[in-house]
Amino acid sequence: MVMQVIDKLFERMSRRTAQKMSRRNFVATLGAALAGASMLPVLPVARKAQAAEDPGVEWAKRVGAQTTDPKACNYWRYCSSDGYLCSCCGGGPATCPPGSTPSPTSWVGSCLNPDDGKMYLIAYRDCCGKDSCAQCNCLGTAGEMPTYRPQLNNDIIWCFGGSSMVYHCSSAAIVGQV
Amino acid sequence: MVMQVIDKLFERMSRRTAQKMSRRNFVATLGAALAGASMLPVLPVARKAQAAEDPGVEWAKRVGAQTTDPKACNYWRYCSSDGYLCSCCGGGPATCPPGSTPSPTSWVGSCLNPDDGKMYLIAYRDCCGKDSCAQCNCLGTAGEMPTYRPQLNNDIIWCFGGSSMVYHCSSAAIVGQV
Amino acid sequence: MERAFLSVAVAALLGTFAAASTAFADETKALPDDAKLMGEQHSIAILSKPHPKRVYVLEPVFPHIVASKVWIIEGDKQELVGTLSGGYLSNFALAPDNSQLYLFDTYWSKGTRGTRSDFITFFDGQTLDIKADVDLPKGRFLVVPKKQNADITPDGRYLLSYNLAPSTSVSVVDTTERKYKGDLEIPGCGLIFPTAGNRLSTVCSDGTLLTVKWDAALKTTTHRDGPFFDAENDPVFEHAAFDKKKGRVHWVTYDGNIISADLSKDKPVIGKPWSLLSAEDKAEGWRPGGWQLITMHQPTNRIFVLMHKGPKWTHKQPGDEVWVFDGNTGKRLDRIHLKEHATSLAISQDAEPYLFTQTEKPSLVTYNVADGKEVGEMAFGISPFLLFTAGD
Amino acid sequence: MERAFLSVAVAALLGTFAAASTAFADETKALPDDAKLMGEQHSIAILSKPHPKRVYVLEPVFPHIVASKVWIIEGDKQELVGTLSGGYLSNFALAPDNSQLYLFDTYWSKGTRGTRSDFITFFDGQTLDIKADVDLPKGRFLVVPKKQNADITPDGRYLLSYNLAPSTSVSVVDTTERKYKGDLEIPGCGLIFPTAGNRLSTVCSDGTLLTVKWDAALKTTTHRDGPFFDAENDPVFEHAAFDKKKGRVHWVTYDGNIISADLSKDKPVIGKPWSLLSAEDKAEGWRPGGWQLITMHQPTNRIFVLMHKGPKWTHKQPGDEVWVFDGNTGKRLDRIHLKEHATSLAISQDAEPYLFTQTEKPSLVTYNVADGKEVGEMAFGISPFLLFTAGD
Repeated sequence: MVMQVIDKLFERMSRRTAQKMSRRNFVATLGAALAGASMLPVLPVARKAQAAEDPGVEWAKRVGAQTTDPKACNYWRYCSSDGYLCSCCGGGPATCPPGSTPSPTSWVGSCLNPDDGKMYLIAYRDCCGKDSCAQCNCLGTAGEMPTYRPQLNNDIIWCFGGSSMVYHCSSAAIVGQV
Repeated sequence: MVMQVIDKLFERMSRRTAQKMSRRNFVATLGAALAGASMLPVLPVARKAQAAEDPGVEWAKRVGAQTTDPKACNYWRYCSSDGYLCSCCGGGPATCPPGSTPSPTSWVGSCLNPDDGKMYLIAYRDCCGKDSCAQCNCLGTAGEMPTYRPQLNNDIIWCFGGSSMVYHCSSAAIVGQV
Repeated sequence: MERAFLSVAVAALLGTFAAASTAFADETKALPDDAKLMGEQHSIAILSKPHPKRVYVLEPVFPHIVASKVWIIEGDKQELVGTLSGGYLSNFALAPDNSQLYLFDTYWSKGTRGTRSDFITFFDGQTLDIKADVDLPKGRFLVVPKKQNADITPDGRYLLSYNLAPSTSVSVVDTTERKYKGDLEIPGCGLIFPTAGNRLSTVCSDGTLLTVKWDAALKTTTHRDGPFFDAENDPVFEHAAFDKKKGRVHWVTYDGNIISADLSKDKPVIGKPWSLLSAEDKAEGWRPGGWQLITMHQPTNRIFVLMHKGPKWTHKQPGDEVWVFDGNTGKRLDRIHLKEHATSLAISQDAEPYLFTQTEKPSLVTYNVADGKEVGEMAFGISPFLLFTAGD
Repeated sequence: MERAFLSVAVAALLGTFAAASTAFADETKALPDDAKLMGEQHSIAILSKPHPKRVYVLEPVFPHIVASKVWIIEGDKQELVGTLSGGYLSNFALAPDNSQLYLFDTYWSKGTRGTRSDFITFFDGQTLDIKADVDLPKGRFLVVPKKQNADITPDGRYLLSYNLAPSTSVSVVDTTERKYKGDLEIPGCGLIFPTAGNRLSTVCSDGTLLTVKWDAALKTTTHRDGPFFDAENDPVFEHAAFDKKKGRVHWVTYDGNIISADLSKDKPVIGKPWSLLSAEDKAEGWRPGGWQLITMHQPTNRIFVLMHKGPKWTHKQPGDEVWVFDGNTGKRLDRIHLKEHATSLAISQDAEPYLFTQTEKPSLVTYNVADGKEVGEMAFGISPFLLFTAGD
């Protein structure tokens, strides 16, 4: 219930802000916020692909994003992910490894699927409650901001609200197509 | 008081056993026990140098024992030491690093000082109470025995009787000349 | 505008944390009206049923030994499928059917200080969820991990944890009651070889073998076999080739002698020693060595030993080859040349076994026993020490 | 005989452990009658008095982040003289006179689970003995360690620990009373720059600077300076060149602009930004980057910044050079070419300063600022992150 209110708030803010800012500026700001940001809480925000300007697209080009190997740093969904990949630790892109628990808070990024050329909204939920899984350390800093802007910083342990503040790994579930 | 009784017991046993065993056999047994054994409790036992047979002498020759650098594995006192050298961690051959505490239990070895060619009795006391100091890992296995003979095994955490069973590093104090 | 927006966003965001402790966010609400919902659900993985080529690797994580780890590997796919977080110098055991995993553990409330606690953690073998922490009121033996310091009876009923604090005993925990039952005294002995639901054998410092049988009240009857190896000059390694279900064990000595024993009855039958080494092997300086240096393929009674060339007191030197022997005849069947020297080994207990070797790099290198060919190599951890396979 | 002897020995030995919990063994008793006693006493080391070239290195120990560590290094001798054991993502602070060391820490009673506790541990600066654990009832901000998330007032009176759980505040601990005093609310802000015994400034998400002054009851008065940097497009790094005693700070932005401020009064005086980069530097692609990427030599107001060539969003890339600037004039004074690229740096605050750099190998490489020559290199740890020097 609370989440739905927050979601509505974000949705409303997104639309209002998008109208008041130039679209490009808005997308750049949010895009920068989301791409490369890791271990961030729920930040559900509507985004449209804006090819040339979009950090997600930029990332996909730069790293040669692919859709076949979720254990590689350049797997397409990880455009905004930082940390140990759950896919390398017994989980998957949208699955926590056995015995770890997904944080109830997540952050959202928008990544380019190179197969269909479309942008997808990705929910990044950390898996918590075990010592670091220590495999496949993928660290990006595109759009990453200092901790005084916490929702854009990838050094923070984002296990808030879960059963444990011990970070295990990072996952990435598809939420929708934008 | 208890320690003195134990010491007397060991002393008496040593002498008695030395008489009943061949000297060579005795020295070999105890020598083997003490050389290369680490993290062992107090095993105060009289030993005489028995040049050719003695693991301490053998060790000194093999590693090129020296008396100038206590941070090197081949420093002469370490003939029976296994583990992280306290000398590399803020302590010394006979000194625990700041904030760690020497175990009240120790084991004893007999090492050759290459400068004077004499054998010295060395008391090995582990320093405990901090996470492993992680520097200068010197591991020997000469004379080392399985854990069902605990006093001769160098894998055991020998912090018994101290304030903590957390192993930090290994030290080596001169007790006497034999 | 941007600043105002972001301030509001941050405030909203921060408000979220406190409230969102139970519910998942429904991120689909954030999609624009024309977005297509994909509805991929977030989930928690569950391991498939245990199989012979699954390997459990115990790592004390030197030099950060307050944070032990278990890595669960699909040895046929070279894939990490899960981990367990442990404490200080944890031991590990598997239920006979692998339905449960156990960590014998020690923690201090403030990492390296504060209140010490010792207990066995019960994990579900597939979800890896923690089912129970069962106290070990007498503590545990703290040592670089070795398999036979903690084990489980072949029927899965009792967990056995060796202790030396300062007297030597075995703490007994009932897996069905999830309760500590008491300690079995084994004065002067160490290593646990459980061979029945109420019986274990243990190696003593004088070279004898003590067999202890207990009743429901933990009252014991003991039997001692006279020295079966030379504890002064040629001790048996701590790790042995052991088949607890058949009560069969092959000990190996520092000098490469094998002592086989049948522990399936209350009175063990201990065989005559035989050597792994021919005169030629000895001349070449071959010797067994490593950490978990020996194992067996239980269905065929084949013994696998890590071998290297070196003088006496190199018993912890990694092996360059694995030698394979017929446990019935003592005949050497094969020499497997290792790509990378290894400190520990384990084998799958199926008809077409794989050999798993832990290297110092560290990495896990897997070979097919049939042809000695490498199946694959995986890197994980800093200092993995022990390998466990399903049913071994 | 041997066997009998050893059995007795083991029994005696084992008996010893229980009894020997307080007394040291007097090994001299074991000497033969004709032995010469040497009487070397066993001792515990104590650090010499703090000096400017002592370096304290904070390591979160990735990926075993429940076991943080501090390494204390004599930077003039390239010598490790002590360590501190910490918990999960510890922060560290030094008393102004270095007589006390502080770890801001978090532990779980069972390593990664159980009861969480947050507290500041007080260590004596020379014995490294633990003097107190002072609870932080509101917890701590858990993040890869950064200096300005925990600090001490310039008079040494108050320890300040940033928190985000979920509201943003600063927990205040009195070092004389060894007691938690309360939290200062700093909504929407982060990073702690204490500039008096009862005052700090903090950077806010909208680019403003909030200055908070508190009284004995922790009642606050605040002052906010309007945006002094572009929080959307060119944020200031978290690490700054900071002289808390003089209340002087030089922030550096992602794009290489320096913003200097005088925080010595209740109302800060914030200077106009100036760039580290000439047109030529910009054309070559130079940019500040790293972790603890900037520091200052307080007596001379010289600024030291890690620099590399790279595009925007490479702000965490290690530096290949350290550029030295006059903090008064903005003039570049020197370029120190690093032997090995570095993520963090610190400088001794004496007249002939050394520059300490943390490499990714990892190692600590030390340079003499006077000639840019390497003084030495030391290797320790897995992932050291932050460097602290006496009086910095």
